[in-house]
Amino acid sequence: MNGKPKIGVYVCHCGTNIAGVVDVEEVVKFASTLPDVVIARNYSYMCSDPGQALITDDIEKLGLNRVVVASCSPRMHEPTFRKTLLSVDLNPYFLEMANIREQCSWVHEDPIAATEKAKRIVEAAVVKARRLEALDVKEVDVEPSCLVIGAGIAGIQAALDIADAGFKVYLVEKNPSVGGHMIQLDKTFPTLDCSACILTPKMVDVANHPNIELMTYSQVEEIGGYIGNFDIKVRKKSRFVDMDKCTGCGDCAEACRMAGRFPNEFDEGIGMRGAIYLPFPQAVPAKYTIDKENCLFLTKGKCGESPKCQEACQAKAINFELEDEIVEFKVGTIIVATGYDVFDARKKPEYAYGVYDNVLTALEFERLVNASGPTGGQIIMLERGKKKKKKEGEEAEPPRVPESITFIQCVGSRDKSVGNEYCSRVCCMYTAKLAHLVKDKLHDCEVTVFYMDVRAFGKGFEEFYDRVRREGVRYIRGNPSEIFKRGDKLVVKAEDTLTSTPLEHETDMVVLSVGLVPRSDNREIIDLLKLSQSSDLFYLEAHPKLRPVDTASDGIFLAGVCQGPKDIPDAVAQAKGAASAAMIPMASGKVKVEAQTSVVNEETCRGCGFCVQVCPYSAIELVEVNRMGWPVKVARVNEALCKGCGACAAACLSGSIQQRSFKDLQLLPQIQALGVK
Amino acid sequence: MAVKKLSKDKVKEALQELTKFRLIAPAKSDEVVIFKQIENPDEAYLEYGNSTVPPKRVVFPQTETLFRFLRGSPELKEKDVEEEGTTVIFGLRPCDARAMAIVDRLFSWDYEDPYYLKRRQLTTLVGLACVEPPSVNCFCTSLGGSPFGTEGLDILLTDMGDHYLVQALTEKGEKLQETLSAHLEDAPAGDEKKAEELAAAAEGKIARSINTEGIPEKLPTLWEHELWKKVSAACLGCGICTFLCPTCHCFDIQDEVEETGEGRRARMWDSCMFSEYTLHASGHNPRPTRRERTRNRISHKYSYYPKRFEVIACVGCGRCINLCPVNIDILEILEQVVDAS
Amino acid sequence: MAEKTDFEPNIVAFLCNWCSYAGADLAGTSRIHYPPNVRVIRVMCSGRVNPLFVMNALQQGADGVLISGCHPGDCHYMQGNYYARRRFNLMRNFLEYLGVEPERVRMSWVSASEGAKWKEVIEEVVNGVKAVGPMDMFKRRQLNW
Amino acid sequence: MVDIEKLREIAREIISRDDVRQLIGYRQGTYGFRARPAFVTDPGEVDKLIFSPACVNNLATYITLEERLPVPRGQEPDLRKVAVMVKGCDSRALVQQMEEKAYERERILVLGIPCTGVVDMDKVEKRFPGVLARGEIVLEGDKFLLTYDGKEEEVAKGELLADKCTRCRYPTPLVYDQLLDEEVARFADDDYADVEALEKRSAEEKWAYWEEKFSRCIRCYSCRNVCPMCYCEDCVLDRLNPQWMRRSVDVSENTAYHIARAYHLAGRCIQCGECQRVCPVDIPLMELNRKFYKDVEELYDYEPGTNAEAPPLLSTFKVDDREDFIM
Repeated sequence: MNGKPKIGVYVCHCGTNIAGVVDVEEVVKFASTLPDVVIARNYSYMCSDPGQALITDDIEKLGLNRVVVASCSPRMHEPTFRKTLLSVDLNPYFLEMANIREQCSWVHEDPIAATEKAKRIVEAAVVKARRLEALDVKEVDVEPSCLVIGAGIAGIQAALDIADAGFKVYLVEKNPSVGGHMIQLDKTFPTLDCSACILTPKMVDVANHPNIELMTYSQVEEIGGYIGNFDIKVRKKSRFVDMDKCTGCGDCAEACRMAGRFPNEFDEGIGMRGAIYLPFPQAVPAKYTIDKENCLFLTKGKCGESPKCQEACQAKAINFELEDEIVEFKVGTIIVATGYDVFDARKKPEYAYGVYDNVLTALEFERLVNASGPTGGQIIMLERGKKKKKKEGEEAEPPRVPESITFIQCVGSRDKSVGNEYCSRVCCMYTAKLAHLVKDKLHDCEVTVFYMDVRAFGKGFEEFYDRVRREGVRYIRGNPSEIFKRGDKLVVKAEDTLTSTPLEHETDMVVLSVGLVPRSDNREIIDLLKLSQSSDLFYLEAHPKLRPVDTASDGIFLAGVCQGPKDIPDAVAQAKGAASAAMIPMASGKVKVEAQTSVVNEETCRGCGFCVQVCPYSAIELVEVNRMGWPVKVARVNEALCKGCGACAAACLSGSIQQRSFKDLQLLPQIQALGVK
Repeated sequence: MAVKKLSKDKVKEALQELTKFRLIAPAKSDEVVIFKQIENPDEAYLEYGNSTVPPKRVVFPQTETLFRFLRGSPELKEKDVEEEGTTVIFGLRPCDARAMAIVDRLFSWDYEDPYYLKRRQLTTLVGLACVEPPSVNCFCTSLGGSPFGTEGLDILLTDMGDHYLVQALTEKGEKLQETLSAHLEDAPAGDEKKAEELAAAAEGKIARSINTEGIPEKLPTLWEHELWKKVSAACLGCGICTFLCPTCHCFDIQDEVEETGEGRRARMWDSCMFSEYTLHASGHNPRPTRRERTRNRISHKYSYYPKRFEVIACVGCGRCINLCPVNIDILEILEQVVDAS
Repeated sequence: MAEKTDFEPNIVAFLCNWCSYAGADLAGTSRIHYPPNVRVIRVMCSGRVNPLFVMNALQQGADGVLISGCHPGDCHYMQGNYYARRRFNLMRNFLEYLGVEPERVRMSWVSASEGAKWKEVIEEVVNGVKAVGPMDMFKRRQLNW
Repeated sequence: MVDIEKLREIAREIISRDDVRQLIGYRQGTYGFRARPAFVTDPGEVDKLIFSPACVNNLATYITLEERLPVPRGQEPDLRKVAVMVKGCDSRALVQQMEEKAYERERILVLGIPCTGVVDMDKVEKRFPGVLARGEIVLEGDKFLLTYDGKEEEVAKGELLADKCTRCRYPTPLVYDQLLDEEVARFADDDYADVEALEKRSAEEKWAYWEEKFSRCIRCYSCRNVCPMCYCEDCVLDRLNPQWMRRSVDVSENTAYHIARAYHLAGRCIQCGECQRVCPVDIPLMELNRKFYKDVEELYDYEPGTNAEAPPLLSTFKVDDREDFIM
């Protein structure tokens, strides 16, 4: 199809835009002397219908198989002239443009110099055109379904939007229940809506939606393929409870010999649970789960005479034989909504978190003030780890109520010493909210907030912050240096930086306003999807301004905090954005893939993997091939993933991987043409 | 032919005289001695053992334009060697001169190579006898040469201490001697005899040797012998042994064309030790490994060449032994050939 | 290498399609005038540019070479300009070590909105190369006998 | 010092194994003080194996140099291990080769030689010219002891030591299955004095220096072929289409060759110095490689051939890589 080159060169006057400075006749004369040039012409407006007709006529009558248009920027009219070629069945990639307007006639005044430069530009285009190859423009079909990973608020919202639009959604959640971090929260700032009240209806919706297949207590194990055709493998971990039979009555949990022995993750370890449990009353699905690390029967093979839970379950739902189930399916798009972890306050040892019982993280405090939490919403002093030692029949002392509570902001945010330079965006406001909740419940409690800056930038934020201060919460500007104990009291050592006064602040309870950090298991998803990370280690979007929900890989989108800290409305907005972005290819049913992709010469490839490492799209993999009887590894490009940047071609030492239309053998002659003389 | 003497303090003026020709002499840069065109007599370095790169490249350049062309045009512009003018290679070793005499047979064989032969015709060789063998790996005497050998030379110089004994050997040599007559004096009586003694002593100092008898006939019988695998195992496939060999003469012809269509056809040294040397366009290579390539190098020198030209294409200069990065030693290979059964 | 007043250097520039080429186009659309000494090769990304292209251009007659890409963080392909930055820093230092003046091997970040910066870059490169004169170190002599 | 008997005993054991195809070591050379590579496939051959400061070659090259002939139909390729003796510097070539996935770790069996330095054979032969009979070199404390023609001579270590050894940071191999001697503590470090001296010169002086060197090049490709990191199936510098540089030997093409060769080793050269050792016309190739090496270390805190798990230097980046050179 490539054939011996027969090139037509078409030099455009563009009215006087080009011809006013560049001697077009002279350029045409010069072009006609270049190798393989069969015809060189000029015309007032090449992009006009008669101009394009000149080209198509020549292609048909002279049998041209390469076309050079010397006119404006290819960024302007390359698509136009590609179509011109296509209209007479010439492969559109046999076009090369010479930009003699934007980068020549419009920027140079001297006609002689401009004409000379125009000739060089045309020559470079001709020598490249001689070596152009026909490329295929490929389309792939898109499976009308989406995988959403993570069922926090972002994942739930995205799943609902897509399902409502009529596409199938597979919603995969690692934990036994959907809801994510949002369902742990008490109230939301600044409106003080009850978090559970606004979220539970959506949780129920995802479980019941006919287009959503919800997989909780499940993990994505393998992802292959590319946009339109991802192959997914999910492991549904065994709960040892038959989901169809379990009625969620809770008899089993009460019966469990280990009831109340283990910290409940949902309550951030403040509350306790047994080996069989429902993380929280509104959990969706409302099905019990056996924790196989702690279940006596599963760890020791023995639980008294027989497992108590099994005895208690009237529905006969408990089955210790149940195994993990592997589910495989295909999707066209993927939304990653894996959320975040809170900063591990132990990394700031000066705050003595984990040393003193009443130094809490804000998320623990959320559970403490939450009406559905372990204390029923009562704010009391904690005596951690003592519960287990309580002897039978011993009278519990009445809980002590803190007389003063101190919040410390920016724990693990804006802090280079722990490697987190960024602002977590939610701490200022949730601190204000929690301070308000304290004041609401314990009017006389003295509430102090240590802060660096208060960032109240969102809708209604500044007003809320103001309100909280008016309620008597004391804000001290300063970053505490140490927390220690003096008698019964915790002492926060700090400097009030507004007055430059060192101070030691006594308090009963300290709440650390911990920041949001990438999940500790981020790596799993990165490895599965080959996502990139930004410098803060959250997942990297394709463009910080214009493609905030896309990733470098087509068909994979980001929603919620996994891309960077954000509050609930922002997470929801991004989820809706991701959902609509994912629906575009699903609705159209087809996507075009880049034609100017990379291609490997497997004969010379040495399989070093430099290209694999360099590719931002994970479009290249090493595969084993048989080279004259020897097993060797060579690079192979997945053309559906390749975006045609060419970084691989520059990384390859043996020139074995090349970018179509920008091959070394196409660019080196251009360099020569521009360099000589 | 009158025997003359060139006093050492007159060497520079003699060289100055010769710069009216294209004068090539050994020159030292860093520790490397290479023959190059000399404009200034101070550049010449005659106190050398042997040059790293043999002077063959003066008559057989590493890259040589044959003709120029314009693509699509029938006209060619041939290289005119005559333009290079009369050339004098001053101070080359007898083995390297003898090598030229051996290679002459190839270039004037079935096709008379105009470029090479013209250049040879324009060139006068002024040799410098090896009073001391330049290296422990010299073995010229095994191949019919000698530290004082004269084959291929036009003049032989012998270092007599404070002067060189100048012996013209050919008509060309006499002519050159004539040119230099202003700088020459009559040789002291007894110099010739003394030179003969020096020659005998020098031959005695050649430490390595090989009896080549029967090798040309035996080599083809060892085609599949296991010795080739063994002697080539360490070979890196580089071009040192062949490029630095005074008798190796393989070349490749390539066209170098600009995008404008202007181009030249040039020949350049090639090496049978390179993997692309016999690589076919199909991808097939009849000499796929260093085993076949090593076998070819030895066979070409010690079998094919003597069969065709009645002389072994090796002068025993020892360069390939001295400079091989992995100590592949042609004498060891030949000994194995002799011993092989 | 004496400075010659009438010396008009020849500069070969590699521009990424999305930022620098667009920036150069914008200079045109804005009719910002600059010296005609720079000839452009368009690539999709600065990450495509093999540093050996620099060597090749200098050998083939360019007096200077410019590589221009998107500002860090703005690469259309996310990372290409970072790879280019590493490769060029090394190549530029190396060429300087051989005696190629650093004025001849330049790199810039020019975004699609920086038409004015493009002009400044060109002027700086052209003036820099003018100051060091024609590149005649290892330039390929055409058709040597 | 490596106990030769122990070396041979270990070698005999290794080569007797069913899963080992070949052992690459050293043996006495054909004359003078030279040593050369030895390829052992049979237990009967192990008695020729030696190790001494004359064992200059980097044998890691041979792991990737060996040609693979087409496997005849119906036969299986011989994928048994290759055992190789390596000094500290040589071992880094193995590490770098594995970083580049040239082969799997299981494919090789590494006999590590903690190295106290090797000689520069040019220096030896200049000091002891005309030695034909096979001689021996051993290191005794800070002196080399040379035995030849019934004579014994002592030379201060520094006088004969190869330059690369005076900058060696890794005398003990970084990868091995068996170590043939006690580990050797680092006895030298690299201050890049040679590179810095050249960096300080003017552009004119630099080019005058290199032009002279490059014009000597005869393009024998020994520097490339000996290099353990140059193991492409088909070197891009040999190719005709596209042709990066012409075959013509002149200062322009030679310079292009040397730039391309050195650049291809940027972040890959492991400083074994073999290229410079083998160059017949004494081009200081390591001064080229070391410029990259120095910059790579200073700019990117990267030392090739020290970590097989590291991502290749030019296939990775840091967001805050230096860019003060960018307009």
